[in-house]
Amino acid sequence: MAKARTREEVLEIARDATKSYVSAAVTIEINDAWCKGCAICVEFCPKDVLRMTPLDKVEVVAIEACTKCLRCEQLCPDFAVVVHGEPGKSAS
Amino acid sequence: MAKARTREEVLEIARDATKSYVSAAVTIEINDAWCKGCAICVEFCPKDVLRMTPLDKVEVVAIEACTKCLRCEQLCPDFAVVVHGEPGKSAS
Amino acid sequence: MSVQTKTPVIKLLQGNEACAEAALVAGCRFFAGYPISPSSEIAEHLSVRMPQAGGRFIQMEDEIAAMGAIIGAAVTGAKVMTATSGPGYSLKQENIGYAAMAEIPCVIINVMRGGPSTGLPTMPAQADVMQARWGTHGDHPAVALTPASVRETYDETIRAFNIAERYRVPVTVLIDEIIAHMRERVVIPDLEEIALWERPRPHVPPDQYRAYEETPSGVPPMADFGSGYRYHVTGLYHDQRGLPNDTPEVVDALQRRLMRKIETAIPEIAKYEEVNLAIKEARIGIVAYGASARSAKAAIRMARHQGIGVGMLRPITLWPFPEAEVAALAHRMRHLIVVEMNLGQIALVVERIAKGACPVHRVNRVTGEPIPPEQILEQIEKLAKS
Amino acid sequence: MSVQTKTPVIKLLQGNEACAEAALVAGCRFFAGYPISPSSEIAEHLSVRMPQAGGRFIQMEDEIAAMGAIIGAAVTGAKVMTATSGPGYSLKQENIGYAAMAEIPCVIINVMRGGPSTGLPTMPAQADVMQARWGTHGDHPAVALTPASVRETYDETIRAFNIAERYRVPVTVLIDEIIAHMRERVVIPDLEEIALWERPRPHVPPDQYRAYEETPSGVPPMADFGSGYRYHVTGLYHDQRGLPNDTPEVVDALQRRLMRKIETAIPEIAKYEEVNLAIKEARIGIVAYGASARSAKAAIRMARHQGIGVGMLRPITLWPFPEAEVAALAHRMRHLIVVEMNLGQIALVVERIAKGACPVHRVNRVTGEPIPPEQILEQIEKLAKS
Amino acid sequence: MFQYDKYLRLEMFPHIWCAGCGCGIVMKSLIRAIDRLAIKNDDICMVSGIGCSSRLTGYVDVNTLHTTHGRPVAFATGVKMAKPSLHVIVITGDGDALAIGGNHFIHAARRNMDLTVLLFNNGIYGMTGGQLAPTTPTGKVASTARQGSIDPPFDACKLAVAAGATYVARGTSYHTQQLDRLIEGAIKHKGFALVEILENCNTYYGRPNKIGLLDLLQWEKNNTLNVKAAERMTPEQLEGKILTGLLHQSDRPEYVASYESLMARVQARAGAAD
Amino acid sequence: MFQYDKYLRLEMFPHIWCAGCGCGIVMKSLIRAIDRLAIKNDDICMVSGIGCSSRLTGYVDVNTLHTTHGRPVAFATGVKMAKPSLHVIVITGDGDALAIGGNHFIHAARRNMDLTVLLFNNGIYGMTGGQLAPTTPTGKVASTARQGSIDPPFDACKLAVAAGATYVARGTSYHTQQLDRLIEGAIKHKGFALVEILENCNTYYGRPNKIGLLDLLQWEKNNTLNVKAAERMTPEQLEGKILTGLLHQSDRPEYVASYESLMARVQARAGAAD
Amino acid sequence: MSYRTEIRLSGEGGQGIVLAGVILAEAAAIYDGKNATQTQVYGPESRGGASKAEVIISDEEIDYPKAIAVDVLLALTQAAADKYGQDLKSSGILIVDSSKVPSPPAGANKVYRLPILETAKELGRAMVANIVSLGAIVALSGVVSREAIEQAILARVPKGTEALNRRALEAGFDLAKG
Amino acid sequence: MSYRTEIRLSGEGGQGIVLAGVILAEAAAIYDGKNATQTQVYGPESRGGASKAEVIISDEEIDYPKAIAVDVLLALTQAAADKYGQDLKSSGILIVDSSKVPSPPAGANKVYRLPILETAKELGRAMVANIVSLGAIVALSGVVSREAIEQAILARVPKGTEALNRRALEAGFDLAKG
Ligand SMILES: Cc1ncc(C[n+]2csc(CCOP(=O)(O)OP(=O)(O)O)c2C)c(N)n1
Ligand SMILES: Cc1ncc(C[n+]2csc(CCOP(=O)(O)OP(=O)(O)O)c2C)c(N)n1
Ligand code: SF4
Ligand code: SF4
Ligand code: SF4
Ligand code: SF4
Ligand code: SF4
Ligand code: SF4
Ligand SMILES: [Mg+2]
Ligand SMILES: [Mg+2]
Repeated sequence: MAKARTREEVLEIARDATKSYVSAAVTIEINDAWCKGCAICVEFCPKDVLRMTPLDKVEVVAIEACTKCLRCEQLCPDFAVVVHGEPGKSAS
Repeated sequence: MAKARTREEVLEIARDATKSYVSAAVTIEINDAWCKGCAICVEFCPKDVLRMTPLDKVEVVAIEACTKCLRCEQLCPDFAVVVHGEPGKSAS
Repeated sequence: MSVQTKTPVIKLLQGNEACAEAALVAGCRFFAGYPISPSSEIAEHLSVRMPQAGGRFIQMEDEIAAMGAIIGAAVTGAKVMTATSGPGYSLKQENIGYAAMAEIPCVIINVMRGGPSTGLPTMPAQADVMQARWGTHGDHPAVALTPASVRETYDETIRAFNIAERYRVPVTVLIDEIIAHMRERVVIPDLEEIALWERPRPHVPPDQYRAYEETPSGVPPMADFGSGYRYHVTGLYHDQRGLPNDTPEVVDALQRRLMRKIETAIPEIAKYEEVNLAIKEARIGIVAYGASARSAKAAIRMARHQGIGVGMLRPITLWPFPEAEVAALAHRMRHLIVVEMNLGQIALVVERIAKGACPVHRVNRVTGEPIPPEQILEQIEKLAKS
Repeated sequence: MSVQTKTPVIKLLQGNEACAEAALVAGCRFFAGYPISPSSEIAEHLSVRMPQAGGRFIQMEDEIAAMGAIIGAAVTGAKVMTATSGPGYSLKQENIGYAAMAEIPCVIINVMRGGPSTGLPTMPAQADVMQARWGTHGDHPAVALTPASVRETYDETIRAFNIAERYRVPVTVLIDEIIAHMRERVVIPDLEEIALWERPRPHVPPDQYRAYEETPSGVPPMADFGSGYRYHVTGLYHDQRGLPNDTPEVVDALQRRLMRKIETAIPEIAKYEEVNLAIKEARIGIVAYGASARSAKAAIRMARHQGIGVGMLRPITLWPFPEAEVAALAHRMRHLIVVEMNLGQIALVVERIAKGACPVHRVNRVTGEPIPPEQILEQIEKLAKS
Repeated sequence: MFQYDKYLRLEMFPHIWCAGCGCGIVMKSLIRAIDRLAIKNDDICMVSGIGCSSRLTGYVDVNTLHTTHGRPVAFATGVKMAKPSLHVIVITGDGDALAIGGNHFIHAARRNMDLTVLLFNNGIYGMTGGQLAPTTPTGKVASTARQGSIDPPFDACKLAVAAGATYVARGTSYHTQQLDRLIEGAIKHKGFALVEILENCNTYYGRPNKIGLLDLLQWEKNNTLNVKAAERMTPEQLEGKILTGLLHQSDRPEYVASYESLMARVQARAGAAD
Repeated sequence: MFQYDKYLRLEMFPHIWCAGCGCGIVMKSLIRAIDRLAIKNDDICMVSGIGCSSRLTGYVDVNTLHTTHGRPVAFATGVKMAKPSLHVIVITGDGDALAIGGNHFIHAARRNMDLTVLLFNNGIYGMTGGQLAPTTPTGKVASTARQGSIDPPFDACKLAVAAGATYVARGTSYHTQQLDRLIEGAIKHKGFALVEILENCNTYYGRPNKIGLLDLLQWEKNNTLNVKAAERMTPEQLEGKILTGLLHQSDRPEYVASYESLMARVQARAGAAD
Repeated sequence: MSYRTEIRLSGEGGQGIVLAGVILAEAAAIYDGKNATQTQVYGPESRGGASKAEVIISDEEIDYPKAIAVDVLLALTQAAADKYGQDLKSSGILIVDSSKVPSPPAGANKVYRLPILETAKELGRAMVANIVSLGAIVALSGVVSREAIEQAILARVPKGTEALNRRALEAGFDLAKG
Repeated sequence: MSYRTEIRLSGEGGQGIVLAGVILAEAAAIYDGKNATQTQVYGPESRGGASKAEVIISDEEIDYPKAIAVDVLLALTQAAADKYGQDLKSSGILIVDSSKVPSPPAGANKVYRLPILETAKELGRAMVANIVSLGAIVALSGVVSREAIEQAILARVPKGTEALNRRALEAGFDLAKG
C-alpha cells in the first residue's frame, strides 16, 4: 500500500505532475502522477488529439483538433485528463 | 417428544386402533391412533360417507354411498384413512 | 404509547419480554432480526413495540442480514439490537467481527439452546459461552453478559447498550433458555434510576474529526452518518482517519487499541455477585452463571442446612472474565466447582486462572434440562467429606 | 493424467499447491469452495486437477453453500474438502457444527490471514486457532492441524483426511499465509509409503444397520447414501438409528459420545515435534506452531550460538492440544515462551496446562509480518539473564 | 389400495405435524409420484432444511438428509454432484427456501442442477411459531407482523424462472391428483425443477388470520386456476386467481452433465498427452 | 470543466485500480450524476461490499461504509431504515451482489427498499484474482475455470425484476453519458433501483480471455443496444446484443414509507387509547 | 423448603394451561406481593399433546425455578397425569378432572377428582376449564388469595368475558367445597 | 548464517520478478539438490507497483523463510530499489539496472550497474529481462550452478521460446563479465 498522505500532499504531487496544453479554445491537462498509461483516452479520442509517449504517459499532439467532446475526460479511469472549456464548442 | 418406538411396535398400535368398515364394494379403514381429528376427510367427502364423533375421531356412516373417489384418503394428512377397492368404481 | 414508566411498577415478565422492554428503555430504536427458538419472543415483542416507540423494526432474510442491518443503522446514530440463538449466532460471527473491527456499538442477544448444530431447539444450555469469546476469526475484543433472572435480564440488557455505546463494541447478552422463557416477578426500575451511557460523539468541527483517533481511553468519538461528519468505515485495517492502511505500525496500533480499550475499561464493565463469600469458614467455592447459578444457590442453601459452608462467585459480566476475583477465590478456597450447562467451558478459564492453587471440579449437565440442585449438592458433599 | 506418483519426485511446491495435490493423494474426489485470499490457489489448482482425477469440483455461491455441498457429497461416500480463510471460516461455522453433530467426515482448510473482519486479506496471522476450537455454537469435538512447511502441509492434509474419515469428524487444517504462499523444496513421498485411513463402513446387512450406534470406539460405521443402507442424518439430537430424539438420556449419550470418540483417539491423532528437548541443560521451553515455529527455530539456533539452551515443543495436531506433553514441559522448564502471530491464544491454553509450574511468557506479532527471529531471541536472552 | 408403508418409517408415526397440516397431504402425494415412477427407495435421496415441512425427511424410508435452516439446496448440490445416480429431492419450506435459503435456490436454478425442489409454501414460519415469511401476503397477520404485514411477498415461480430453472410448476395441498402429476414430472425432468406447493398451516397461518382449517383448503380450491384452463379465460375471470400447473419448462444443459462432459474432455486431452 | 474534487478523498489518490479499469470510469459517472442532482455530500451514504469495485467507497467524500463481502445491501437496509433522509447508494461487484450477496439483493428488491444499487459487472472476481463469477459467460476462462466455464450466467436485471425491483437499468463503462442519466434516474427513483453496469476488467477478465483492454471497451460499444433503439429492430438485428437503458420501471409502495405509515397508524391508535 | 410453594398445572394443548400458570403467578407476584416464577415446557413438537406449566411462589428469593417437590398438582388429562404426575410431596394436593383422568397418579394423600371440564362446559365455554381449575386450586390450597386470583384473571381475560370468567372462578371455588 | 544464501529480486509488476524467483529456487532445489524456499509479497493492491521475490538457498534445513541479511539483491526499478533495497549484507552483491535505477541503495560494497532491460530489448523481447537478470546473478554470485539455472529455465518457459531464453541467459552471463 502506498504511504498514507494528506489531501494537501496529494494535491501538491498532482499539481507538480500536471502538464497543461493550452489553445485559444481549450485547455487540456494531463496528470502524469495519476495516469496509469492505459491509452483509453488516446484510443477513444475521435480527433486523434492525444498520443502515448514511450514512457506510457499521454501527450497532446493536436490540440487544435479538439472538439471538447469530453470523451477522453469521461473515459479516463484515473482522473488524469481534464478538458477545460465549454463542451461541444469547437475551437475552429 | 414421543417415546422412541420400533416399526413393529407402531404397527401393532396402529392395527389395534384401526376400525374397518366393510361393504361389498369397498372397505374403509380409520386408524384412531393416528387420526388427529382435523375433519378434512369428512368435509371433502363428496358423498357424506364420513362423520366426526364427539371424541373428534372419524366414523363411517354411509359406506354404501362411497364412490371410492379417494378424496378422503388423499387428503388425510395423517395416513389415518385407507380406502380399499378400485377407485372410481362405485358400489352401486 | 410511550416507553416511559413513571413509578416503579411490578410485573410478571418473561425473560425475553424483559429483554425487549429494557432495550427500549436503554434507547434502542432499531431492531433487525430473524426468528429462531428460543429467542423469537424478543422479535415478536419488538415488532409491536418498536413502531409504538418511534423505532424501527425489520425482519430480515437471515441472521447475517440482520447483523448487517443493525450495523448499518448504528452508524446513523441509532442504538441497535438483534436477537438470535446458537445457529444464528454462528452465522452472525463474521459481521460481529466487523463490528468489533469498525467499532460499531451494537447489542446481540443470544438465547442459548442445546447445541451443537440444530441440537435441541427449545431446550436450555450454556454451551455458547466460549463462542462468545472466540467465535469470529482474528483477535478481537469481546464483551458478554449473563443474567440469571428476569430482572437481571432487564438490567443487563440496558447495561449491554451502555457498554456497547461507551466503548464502541459489540456486546452479547447470553441468556439461557430457562431465564429467557421463565416468567418472574420484576420490579420495573424507575426510569430516573437508570443510568444511560451514550457513545462518545465528536466535539471538534468536521474538518478536524478523525474517526479512528487514538484517544486516551482508546475509544474514538463516533459521529452519526448524515450529521455533517463524513468519514469511512471499513473492516480492513485503517489509519486514524478510517482509511485502509496495511502498514505494520498502523496495523499493530489498531489491533492493540481495540483490545486495550476493553481491558482498561474492565473496572467499569466488570460485574459479579458474591454469594456467601462473607462466610469465613467457606472452603468450597462455586463459580456459576445464568440459570445454573440459581441451581447452585439452591444447592448452597441445602448445603448450609447440612452445615457445609459454600460460597459462590457469579460472573454477570462473563467476558471480560473476572480474573482477579477468581484468582483470589482459588487462593482462598480448598476446592472450586464450576457449574455449567455444558461440558466444561468456563471451567477451562477458571483452571487457567487458578494456576493450580486449588483443584477445579466440574458439575455439568447437557441433557436439555436445568441442573438439579441435588447434582451440585452431591459434589459439594463429596468434597466436604474429603 | 492420474494422481499417482510412482517414485519419489522432488518439486518446488507452493503450500497451497501441496495441499491440493495431497488432497488428491488422500483420495479426495469432491471439492466445493468459494474464492478468498490467501486460499484461492487451492481451489484454482483443484479446478484443473479434479476433473483430471475423475473427481468433482464446484465453485459455490458462498462459503456456507460450499460447506453444505461437501457434507452432502460426503454422505454419498466421497472424501471431501473445502478451503477458505478467516471470513469464510466464520461463515462456515454453523455447518461445521452440523458436520460435528451428524459425524460427517470432511476437511476444511483455513489459510489464516490477518483478522478480525476483512483485516489484512493477504497477510499472515495465526489468530483463528481458538476459533477452530470454539467457533461453532454448542459443545463439539474439534480437530485442527497446523503444518509448518510445505512438505508438512502435504502430509497434514493427508492426515486430515485420515482423521476425518476414521473418526467421522470435521478436521480443519490451519495453514498460515506464510506456509500457504511460500514455495519450498518438497520430496513427494512414494504413494506406497502413504497410509490412507477409510471411514468405518457397516459390516451388517441394511436391516441391522444402526447409523449412530454406540460402538466401543465411539465411532459408528457409516454407510454411503445410495448403497442400500437407508438412514436419516440430522443435526437434531437423535437416537442410535439417527431419528430425532430429545429425551435426556439420548441427548446426554450422544453429546458425550461425540466428545469421547475424539478424546480416546488422542494417541492416534496427536502429533508434535520436539526440538532440542534432548538437550539436558535447556531451561527455556518454547511452544510454537506453523510459520512461527520456524521463526522460533531460527531463534533457537541463534541462542545456541550464544550458548543458551532452548527447547521447543511444536504442536502439529493443535486440537486436541498436547496437554500431557506441555504439562511435562512446564514442570521441566524454568520458563515457557509461547510464540504466535496473534495476541496470545494458545498461550492461554499453555497457561492453563502449566498450572503455575513455571511462568508462561509470550512473543506475539500482529502486524501482518512473520515474527522475526530476533524478537524471539530477545525474549530468550532476557529470560536467560534473569 | 395404495401402499404407503413401503416408503414410510412407521417407527416415527404418528408424525409431529398439527391436525390437518398440509405437510402430511403433500407427503402422500410425493410418495404416490415416486411409486408411479417406480424408483427404488435406495435410489432416492431427500434433503431438507429446518421447518415443519423439512421434518418430512424423518418419515420417509429413503436416504434422508435433514440439514441446516435454508441450506438443503446447497447440501443437495453436493449429493447430486458426487452421486448423480441418486434422484435428489429437496424438501423445503417457504422460509427455508426463500428467506434464509434464497441464494442457494437461485444459484441451483442458474446452474440448472438436476434437483427436484418441493417448496412447501404455507405463507408462514410454522416451526418457530408463525413469524412473517417472504411469502406472507401483504396485510396478513404474523407473530412478527401483528398489525398485518407490510412486506410484499415473492412469487417463487417467477423468481425461479428468472434465475434459470427449467421446470417450474405450482400445485396445492388441495389438488392432490394434479400435485401427483406435477411432482412426477419434476422428478422425471432433467435439470432444476421446482414445484411450489401452496399448503395449509392451520396453527400459525390460519388461526392468527382467523381462517379455519377447512377454509384454508377451500381457499386453495377457490382461488387457484389451472394454467391450461386460464388460457381460455378473460382477464376479469383471472382476477385474483393464482395459476397452478406446469408454468414453465425449457431445455438447457444440466450442470452435472456439463461437468461430466468437461471431465471427459479433460481426461481425453490428458490421455492424448501421455 | 467538471469539478470532481469536491466529491473525492484526494488523499487516497491515485486509486488502487489497475490501468484502464472500468471502476474509475464508473465512479466519475456516479459523481457527475450526483452533481447534477445537487445532493449534498452529507446527505449521501455509499455502502459497498468487498471487491475491487467495492473499494470505491474509500475514494468518495460522502458517508461511506465498506462492509463485508456480499452484505452491503443488508447494511444499506439498516442505514436507510434508520435514517431515511440519506440517499443510500450501494456499490457492489457482480460477485458481491450476485454470488455471496444474492439473497440480500433479491430481498431488498422484494421489499422495494429505497436503495440505489450500482452493480459493477465485470464478469469476474477481480479482487481475488479472476475466479469464476455468476456472471462469467459460459465458455469464458477464469482462474477456477481454466478450460472455460460450464456455469450459465445470471441475468441480473431479469432477476431483479422477478424479485420485485421497481427501477431496473443496464449501462456500460463505455457509454458514459447514458450511464450518467441511468444513475441519475436510479437515485431519483423512490424504491429499489438497480443499475447493472457492464465494466471492463483488463487484468482478470480480459487477459486470461485474450481480450485487450481497449477491445473490452470496444466490445461494450459494439455488443450493446439501447432498449429504445432496439424497439425498432428485427430479431436478426438484435441477435447477440445486450440491451441497455432503462429496462423496467414500476410503481409499488416503498418499504420505508410503508413502515412509516404503519408507525403512524400504530401511534395514532395508541394516542386514541391514552 | 416449606417457604416455597410449587404448583404444577398439566393438561393438553388448547386447554389454556400456560395461561392459567401465568395468571396464578401474576396473582402471587402482583396482587399478593410475593415472589413468583412461572415456567413451561417448550417443544418444537408440542403441537397439541401434553402441556405443562409450573409456578413457584415464595416469600423469599426463588432460586431454582423448576418444581422439585410439588405442593399442588393439577392434571386435566390422563396423558398429562401420566407424564407429569410425579414429584408430588406426600403432603401435596392432587387435583384431577374426574371424567378425563380415570387413574390419577399414585402416591398422593389428598386427591380431589373434580368435574372441571364438565363444569366449564356447563358454563357455556369449554375454554374456561383453566379458570375453573384456578378456582379449585385456590380454594383447596390457598396458594394465593381469592382477591388476588380474581384480580389477576380480570386483568388477563379479553374484554367482554369478565362475567363468564368470574362465574368460572366461582364455580371452581364451589367445586372445591365438594 | 553463512550456510544460508539469501537472494532478493525486485522490480515492478510485469517484469517477471516472481517467475525469476521461482526459477532460481527450482534451480537450487531440483537441479542443485539443495534446500530452497521462495516467497513473495502479496497485496490486494499490488495491481502493478513494486514487486519482490525472495529466495533462500541452503544445504541445511531452512527455518525462517524470509530474508534477514541479503546476499544478492537485484533491483530493476528505482521504486523497487527504494522500497526493498535494505537488509543487504556488507559482503553482499547489489545488481541494479543501469538505466532505471539512477541512485542505488547506499551501503553496498559490491554494486553492479548492468543494462539489463536494454539487453532484453535488444534480444527482441523486454519480457526476458528476468532471465537476463538470472544470468547476471548466477554469474556474479554462483548461488546456483549454471547447469541448474539453465535446466530450470528451460523447464519453465513456454514451448518455442527456449532459444530466446537461452540467449537471454547467456546475455546475462556476459553482462556479468563486464
Ligand atoms: C440458522 C437458523 N436460523 C433460524 C432458525 C429457526 N427456524 C427454524 S425453522 C424456521 C422457519 C420455518 O419456516 P418454513 O421454512 O416456512 O417452514 P415451515 O415450518 O413453515 O414448514 C426458522 C426461522 C434455525 N433453525 N436456524
Ligand atoms: C466472506 C468472504 N468470502 C470471500 C472473500 C474474498 N473475496 C473478496 S472480493 C471477492 C469477489 C470480488 O468479485 P466482485 O464482487 O465481482 O468484485 P470485483 O473485484 O470484480 O469488482 C471475493 C470472493 C471475502 N473477502 N469474504
Ligand atoms: S475532448 Fe474529445 S476531442 Fe478533445 S481530446 Fe478529449 S476526446 Fe479528443
Ligand atoms: S485514460 Fe487516463 S490513465 Fe489512461 S492513458 Fe489516458 S490519461 Fe492515462
Ligand atoms: S372414497 Fe370418496 S366417497 Fe368414499 S369415503 Fe372417501 S371421499 Fe367419500
Ligand atoms: S383427515 Fe385423517 S386425521 Fe383428519 S379427521 Fe380424517 S382421518 Fe382424522
Ligand atoms: S405449525 Fe403449521 S406447518 Fe407446522 S405442523 Fe402445524 S399446521 Fe403444519
Ligand atoms: S483486477 Fe480488474 S476490476 Fe480489479 S482493479 Fe484490476 S481491472 Fe479493475
Ligand atoms: Mg412455511
Ligand atoms: Mg466482479
